[in-house]
Amino acid sequence: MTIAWRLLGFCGLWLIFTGWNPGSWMIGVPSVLLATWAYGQLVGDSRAPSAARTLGFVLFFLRESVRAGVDVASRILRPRMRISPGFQTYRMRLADPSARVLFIDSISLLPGTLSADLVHREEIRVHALDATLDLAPELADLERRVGRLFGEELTKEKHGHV
Amino acid sequence: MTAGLLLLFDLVLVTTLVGLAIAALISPDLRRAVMLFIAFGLWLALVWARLRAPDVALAEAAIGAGLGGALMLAAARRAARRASANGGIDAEGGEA
Amino acid sequence: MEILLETVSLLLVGAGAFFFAVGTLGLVRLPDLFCRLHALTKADNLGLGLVIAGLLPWAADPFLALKLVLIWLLVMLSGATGSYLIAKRALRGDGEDLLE
Amino acid sequence: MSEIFTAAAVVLVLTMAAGLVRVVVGPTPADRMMGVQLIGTTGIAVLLLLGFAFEMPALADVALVFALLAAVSVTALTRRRVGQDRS
Repeated sequence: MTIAWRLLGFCGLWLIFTGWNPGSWMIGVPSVLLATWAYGQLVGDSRAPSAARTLGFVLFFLRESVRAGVDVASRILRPRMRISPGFQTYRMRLADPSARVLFIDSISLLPGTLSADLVHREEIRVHALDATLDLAPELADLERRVGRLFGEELTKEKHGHV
Repeated sequence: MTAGLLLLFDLVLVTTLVGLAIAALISPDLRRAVMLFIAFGLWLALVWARLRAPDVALAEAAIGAGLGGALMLAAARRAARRASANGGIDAEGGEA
Repeated sequence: MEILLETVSLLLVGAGAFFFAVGTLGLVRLPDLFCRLHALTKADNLGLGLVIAGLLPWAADPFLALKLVLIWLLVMLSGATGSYLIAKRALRGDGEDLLE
Repeated sequence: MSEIFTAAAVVLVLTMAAGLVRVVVGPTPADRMMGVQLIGTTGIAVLLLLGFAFEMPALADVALVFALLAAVSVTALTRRRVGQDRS
């Protein structure tokens, strides 16, 4: 079942690249098969998120990236820049590999935070433009949303600030 | 209106392109020269796009800046390593 | 209707150009490598997203529109992953030719 | 509409030229690479704007290559140091 979805996805991708051109499938079919095989080799089995949840996450993500851009712009544009950079550590609880990658990448697009390093498979070192604030609640919220996207329910209490 | 804008666009593009080429040529540090070369390749691709030649721009971006840049980066790294092994005096890239 | 679309498009592209300019300013102005990464990832992704959003209504066919969205997704993915890689190597100091 | 797109492209090329300062002064190769990435991202926007101003959709393909290229050059730069040289 997952194989069929991946095949369909790569076919769609090829369609986007080349437009509606039947001749292009001479190269397209082998490429799609190769890409599906390579994807299966690289990425283990991971639950596919549902469409409704993906839409919800995309909306949240767009809102957050606008907030992040405005935040960084307002900090840079002050004559005396309002920054006190530093590092904080956050303990990640997600288990699904795709969810972990998505979480680490999304941190970098969230306001004021940048994922810098992953230690011992669960501790993320986060660089913040304003390290005087406690980042843990916001990161825990993002983590819960990413977890829900991949069908992994995280409890609300004891978000892991180290 | 558009013609004037395009003239301005061309002026900025050409001035910076020549500046980048000179900076890449006279740079004493090899890796800096490679970085400038990658930037030069991207810039040249923009010039080809401006001249309405998307196929040439495609080739320039993929081969000139991408593949060429990555290979030259590896070559500069190897040169620096050899220079530091030789005492770091002779080769120009050897800042050791 | 046409006028409305043009105005929205103009505003979006203008805002995108503004965020690109801010990203460049941040890259030149901010004091250290990690802060510059912040400016690079966030301001540029938002700028590109706004420019693409402004261009979308003028796309001739749906495939082109989808291609634009795909470009934005790719830039976000490579931007976030690239900044993670640079920050990690810089933090651990074991990048082969990052810092010297 | 194409005047607006061209004007935006001019503004973006000017910011790209300003970003070149970071490529030239460094101080570390990582900073230079960030300057190159900035040029890549802004260049994508310029290419798309030009493509719409000139009505040449093929320029979107060039923009796609730019996007892939940024990933390649960053990965080439962030190789981990292997044991043999200077500890």
